[in-house]
Amino acid sequence: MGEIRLVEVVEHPIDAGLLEAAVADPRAGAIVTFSGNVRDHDHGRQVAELTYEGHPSAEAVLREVAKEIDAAHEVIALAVAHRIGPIPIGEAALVAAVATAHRGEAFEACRALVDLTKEKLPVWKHQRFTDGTEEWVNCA
Amino acid sequence: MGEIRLVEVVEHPIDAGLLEAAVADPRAGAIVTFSGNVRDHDHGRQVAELTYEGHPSAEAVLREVAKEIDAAHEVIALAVAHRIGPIPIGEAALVAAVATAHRGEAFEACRALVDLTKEKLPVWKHQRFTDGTEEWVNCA
Amino acid sequence: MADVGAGTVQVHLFAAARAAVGQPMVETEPGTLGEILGRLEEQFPPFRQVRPRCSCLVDEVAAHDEAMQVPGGGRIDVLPPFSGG
Amino acid sequence: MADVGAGTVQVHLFAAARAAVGQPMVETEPGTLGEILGRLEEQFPPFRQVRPRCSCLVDEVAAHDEAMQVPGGGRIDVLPPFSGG
Repeated sequence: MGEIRLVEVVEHPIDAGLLEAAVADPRAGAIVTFSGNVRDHDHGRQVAELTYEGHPSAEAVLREVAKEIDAAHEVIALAVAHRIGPIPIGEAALVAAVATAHRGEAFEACRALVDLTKEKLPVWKHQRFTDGTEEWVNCA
Repeated sequence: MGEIRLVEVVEHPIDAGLLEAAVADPRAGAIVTFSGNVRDHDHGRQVAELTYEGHPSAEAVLREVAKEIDAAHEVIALAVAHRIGPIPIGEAALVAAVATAHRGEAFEACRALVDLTKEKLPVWKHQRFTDGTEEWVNCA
Repeated sequence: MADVGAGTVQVHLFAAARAAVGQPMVETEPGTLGEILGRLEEQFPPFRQVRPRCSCLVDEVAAHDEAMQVPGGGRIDVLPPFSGG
Repeated sequence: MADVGAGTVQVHLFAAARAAVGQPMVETEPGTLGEILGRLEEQFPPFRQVRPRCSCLVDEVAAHDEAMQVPGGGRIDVLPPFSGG
């Protein structure tokens, strides 16, 4: 079993370097970090403003997600954080970092961590576009 | 075509945050960063000291590798750096960062960039172990 | 915050569900989960579009059966499809 | 640095090849790539273990044919298998 070093749902900017530092380990040959950032466009529309809303259980769910990935992969250490509230264009909504002995495992475990977080985490993305329209993503 | 923002072979520590910042882009929804770090063990032996030697063409080859990955993937921006000389345990030998619109492409392009770099880059890893033995990796 | 009587059920609404109902919480009479959500659809017609896509928690546990009874003092969370990351 | 005559070939050795030969560069007479590497094997026996795993550049271009002539003033780079990352 690896170590789950940091699991957070926060309302402030996520420092990817902090998560990378959290998973650093002398046994680790590979660290893969994913940063999911707010884009300036979505399906051809210009995004003016983006906000994530989170359910009160979000951080507990994120911890379960982290445990599930740790159990399924050869992880040395992992860290994952999701931001809620308004997020400016270009800043990160989700950052995940995974340290493993070899690189293949790091890419696979990090991708699985991101995919499972997106599937299970009770958070919702609201976009307001420059053309005045708005949407709750996945619930249009 | 994406932008190749940073390609370097250096003799000092690599700052992964610098590569991540280099590929940041308002169009990017995903940034995947790989850090290949010096481990304290290899095939059961404790590593005491690790040094990379590079051929004078290394940086030019790394640039060709970056171009090939950019041409083969939907990349917005990429950056890649390899360190040579002695590297302390836990520090990075290779860092690659790739920004794309969506996450699948970022994981795939970053992994391809790392794999191709390992295949093509004329650099050599020398390990000295705590038991007094030493080796040129891949050339034992 | 509304005063929570022991006899009522709190329905907490999130994201698109909250937007459709126009408020984050509605207090209503006990009943089955299906009855309670049906009452919300009558009272807040925009909720009709959102409800079929939502999952529910009853007292913090995922509820898959709309025939489930929700007694007074119970809590329902209405969760639209997630869109994290 | 040795004085480079126009009539000699410089063989630059890296990593395990350099370690086997004991020096980073050897100057030798022109000949085919195969002849020159064979001469190094005779002169530096530990190079025999490493040579079969090495690739070569002749004047900075990958050389796949050991019958290739390397004239005076030419440069050979002997590259063991890479182990970057």
